[in-house]
Amino acid sequence: MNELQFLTWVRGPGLNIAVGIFLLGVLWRLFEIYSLGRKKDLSAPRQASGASGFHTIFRRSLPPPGMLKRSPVSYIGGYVFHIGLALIVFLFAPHILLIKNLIGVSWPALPSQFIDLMAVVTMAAMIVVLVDRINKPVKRYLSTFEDWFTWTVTFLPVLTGWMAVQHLLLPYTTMLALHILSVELLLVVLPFTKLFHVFTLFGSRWFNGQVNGHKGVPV
Amino acid sequence: MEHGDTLQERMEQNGMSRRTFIKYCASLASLMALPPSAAYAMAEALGKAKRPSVIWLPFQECTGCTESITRSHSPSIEGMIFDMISLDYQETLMAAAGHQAEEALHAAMKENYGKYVLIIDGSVATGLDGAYSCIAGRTNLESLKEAAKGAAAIIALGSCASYGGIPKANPNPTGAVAVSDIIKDKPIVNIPGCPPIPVVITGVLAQFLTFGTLPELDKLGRPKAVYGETIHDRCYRRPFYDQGKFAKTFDDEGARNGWCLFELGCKGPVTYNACATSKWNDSTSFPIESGHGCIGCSEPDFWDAGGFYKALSMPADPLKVAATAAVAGAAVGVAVSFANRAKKGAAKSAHETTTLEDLEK
Amino acid sequence: MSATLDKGVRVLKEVIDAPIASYFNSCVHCGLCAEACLFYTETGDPKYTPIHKLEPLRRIYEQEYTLLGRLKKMAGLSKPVTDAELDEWQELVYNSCTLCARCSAVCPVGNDIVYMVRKFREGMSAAGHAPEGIKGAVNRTVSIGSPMGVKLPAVQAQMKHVEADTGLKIPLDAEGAEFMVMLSSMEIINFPEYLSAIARIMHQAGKTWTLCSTAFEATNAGIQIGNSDLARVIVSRIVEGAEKLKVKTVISPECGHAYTALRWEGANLIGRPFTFEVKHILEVLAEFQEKGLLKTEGFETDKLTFHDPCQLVRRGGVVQQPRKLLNQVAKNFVEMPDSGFMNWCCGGGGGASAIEEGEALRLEAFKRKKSQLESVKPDRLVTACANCRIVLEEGLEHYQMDIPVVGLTEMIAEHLPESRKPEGS
Amino acid sequence: MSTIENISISIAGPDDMLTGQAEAVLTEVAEMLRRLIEQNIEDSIDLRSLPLSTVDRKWLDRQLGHGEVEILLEAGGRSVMTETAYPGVWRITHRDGQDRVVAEFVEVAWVPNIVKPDAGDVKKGYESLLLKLDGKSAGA
Repeated sequence: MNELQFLTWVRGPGLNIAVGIFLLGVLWRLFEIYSLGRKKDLSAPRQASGASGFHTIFRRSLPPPGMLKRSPVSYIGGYVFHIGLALIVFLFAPHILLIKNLIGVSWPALPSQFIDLMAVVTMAAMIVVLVDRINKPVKRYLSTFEDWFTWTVTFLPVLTGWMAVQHLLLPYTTMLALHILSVELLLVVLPFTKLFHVFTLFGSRWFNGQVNGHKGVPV
Repeated sequence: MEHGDTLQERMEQNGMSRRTFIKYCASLASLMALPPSAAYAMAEALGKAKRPSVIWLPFQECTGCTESITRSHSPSIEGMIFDMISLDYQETLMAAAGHQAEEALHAAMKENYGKYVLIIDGSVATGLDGAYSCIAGRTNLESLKEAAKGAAAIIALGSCASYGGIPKANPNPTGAVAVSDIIKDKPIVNIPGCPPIPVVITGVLAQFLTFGTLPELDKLGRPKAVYGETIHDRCYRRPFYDQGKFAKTFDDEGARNGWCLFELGCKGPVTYNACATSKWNDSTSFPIESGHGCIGCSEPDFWDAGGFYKALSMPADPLKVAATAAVAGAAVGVAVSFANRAKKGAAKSAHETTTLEDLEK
Repeated sequence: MSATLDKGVRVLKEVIDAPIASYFNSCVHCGLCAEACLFYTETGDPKYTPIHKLEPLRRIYEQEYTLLGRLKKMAGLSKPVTDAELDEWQELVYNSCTLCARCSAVCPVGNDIVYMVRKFREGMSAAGHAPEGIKGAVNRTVSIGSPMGVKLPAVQAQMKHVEADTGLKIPLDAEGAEFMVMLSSMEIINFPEYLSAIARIMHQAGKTWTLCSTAFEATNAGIQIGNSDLARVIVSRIVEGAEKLKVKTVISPECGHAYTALRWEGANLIGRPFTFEVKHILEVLAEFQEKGLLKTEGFETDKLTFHDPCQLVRRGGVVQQPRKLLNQVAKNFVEMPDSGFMNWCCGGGGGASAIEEGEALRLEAFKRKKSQLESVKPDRLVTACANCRIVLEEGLEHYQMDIPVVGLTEMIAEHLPESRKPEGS
Repeated sequence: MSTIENISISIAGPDDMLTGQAEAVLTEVAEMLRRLIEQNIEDSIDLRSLPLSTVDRKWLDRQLGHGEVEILLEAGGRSVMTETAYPGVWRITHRDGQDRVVAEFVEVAWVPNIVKPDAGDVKKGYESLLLKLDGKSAGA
């Protein structure tokens, strides 16, 4: 099993398996969660502008008043690495090409030098957030194995991707294969860990916003 | 063929002056990226060097590598090299045939036992104990083992000898393997490529004959000086790749503008070779420059690594799996939701209205 | 004496729904809810992290309603919820949570944690793990009719007293009145001025109103203990009273959870929409103000600030009304930091003030309100919830801060034209 | 506004841009000249192993200029050695039998080493000259 065979397997069957498990997991869990349903609220609603589940989905991305200064690392670190991940995944030329070959949609890319910088910034932010999870008493108290595991599973693709582009440590073939493998690991574990918040946070924010919007409170 | 005389004496017999010899050493030093002062050191060393014997054994090969070495773009050097070495056995080039050729081979092996360089061209068949490929009634497997015993160093020429080559492609009927799969106890230099770049062959031979050393090898046994960088790293079309400007078909506007061939299956990013710098056919061009993607011919198993025209970052086709997976996921999800609803219903029906007393334990 | 763990778990299995499932799957353990909860910020003890207060509920959800959870349970890999654990969690779910919903307002993935605590209390109470203080309040409310044991005669005595004082008739069981006014026992005992304020305001506005002999008590301890069955018993009295008297609007008094219980949970408890409207007294006053029916004269000149009762403002949606009303009677009204929708809790809501053993923790949590007041340094503190007033007074007294606490409705009543009393009395 | 598409790319092929390598070579030549003068060390630079573009080479030749001496060597192909404007600095180009450039150097030496005949060759030359003379005057 040399490098090219490893890369070929990872790009072919490996990816099929990962995407398969990913989709299976996502649909299974989405049904499992949202099929529990909820009782209709019979109380008379109060109308208030900007108070609805839909608004909350977007507004809750901003720090509520007074919260930013209470824990700036969580917010700023969170914004940097989430936006960083999004930029890297969706605006890097090879990624766009991969998506185009998968579903035929494509869009202009950012220059790869900018994406390299973005990768470094993203990794730095993730490390800062990790240190914060270790140092801050509340975060350490709440953290279970899953938190450390999901951090690693999210960090590896960025690291291996960046190293592949920079030709560091291993030849490009192997590093590219490791990068794809780490992405596959991420895809497989996502539906069964807290990473599933990628999907459920919209539902959660909508419920929260709807319950409070019903009472005329724009949360 | 007298073996005793030194290279210099041989050269003089051919009417070659000392200055020509120094000029030749200077150009050889430049080829191997050695400092110019080394030219004179080489002149001394080469001058006194005994003319080593070289044995060239062809196994399952297409003679592409032989063609390549005789096309070496500086024939004068190549000619000199052939003068330098005494090529005692090369079926295509030698005049002798049949028994005489065999006798010459065994004579050379016996006489220069432990000192000759063995060049292998083509992969070694191991199916049916090597019966798939024989010369003069003897399997390549046996000839290789026998020849390797007395070899000072082995040069596996081309992807066949280095990694098994096209004969090894799936289903590999002849059980073709690389030389390094058979011989484990001799220093082997792999010079992969299909065919390998001519100047690389002469360069490696020259270094072994002048300094008696083998070049530094990477973990696939390839000289690092030549196979240290990928084609992609040295490709002149790299700026187009960085900006995502890709040719979509071989005759579209992108292709005509010389855009990157990544989408047309170019394996440049994963292939280590010097084609992009030393180029082919007397530095005229190399595959990408002529508009076709690199097929990765210096990498092991490039023949089985998906189509030459399937782009590197294009996965096989996970969508085929996506549909079934999604349906399966939905099915599991629905099943669980029914189970949950049943459980919740049961809990609701078994509900006992809490009264004040019920608050006490 | 039949509260058992199984009953509690069964109730939880009943109330766990899609939102709770979505919330538990969204939590990324970021700890921001703790930064919004005064029980953590003032004590620094990570166990008060809001999402941690729901750990048993999370495990029940995982083991009962997820396929992997059920498989793990069958394989004996999951940690079942024990009675001892619920006992240990009582302090977290009741003493250190006033259902103030500040955590739900900040959670970045949108988890409505207070929604889950309210549901978790259903199981806790059914399993017999509710604090004695609240159990007593529920007991008295269900059996006697009010958490502080107030009966109709006491109300009638106060009515005579107010009639003598204001010269206005206090209607009782007057069918067809527009408003049905309710009182909380705190007001009946500690703040009788509220009833006379209502009488005078209604008189000036020329509105018909009435008290209801069978439903004069607004509070609902069933909501505080988190048990819908008992809450239904309590709220049905109000519904029957209102529908018997055919009133158009029921006014919830200056009380926090009473408003939430009737306005937002009432219809769901009795299982059908109300045939009448429910408004908080401040909503009614603000409407009078808009229609010009609320004429006042003179202004308070000393420095006032307003404490936002959580159940009324953040959880009730009555945000602007207190400001508008205050500005009509006060010249020097200053907002405290984090005022309005993100204001901090007084530390005694959601039944917490009824838990004796929770007092030390409450006073510790009160430091948050103390620092807010220290940055504003008001002469007087205005609020609109009787329970808040008591908790604030206790807290201010504990920290020797001389800031009188006043009810907003009373303050407005003092500025009604004919009954002008000397200022600042 | 200009998107990434229409930013014109002018591919300055490696052959038509001044890479700055030539300047480095020039400073190296100066250093070698100093060593020649002070310590009598002869040395040379192999131009083919440096990534010099044609523009670089032209620039370098222009800087080095021409001297008074031009040596033509016919041995296994033609070689031209010209003295540059700076005595002691020689510009050497070797060509093979097919007139292909096989080596290019800048040699800093009193006289290019290849020009000096080998002691052995001189001895052989002497002996063959003597033979020629013997032929004429039957030995001395």
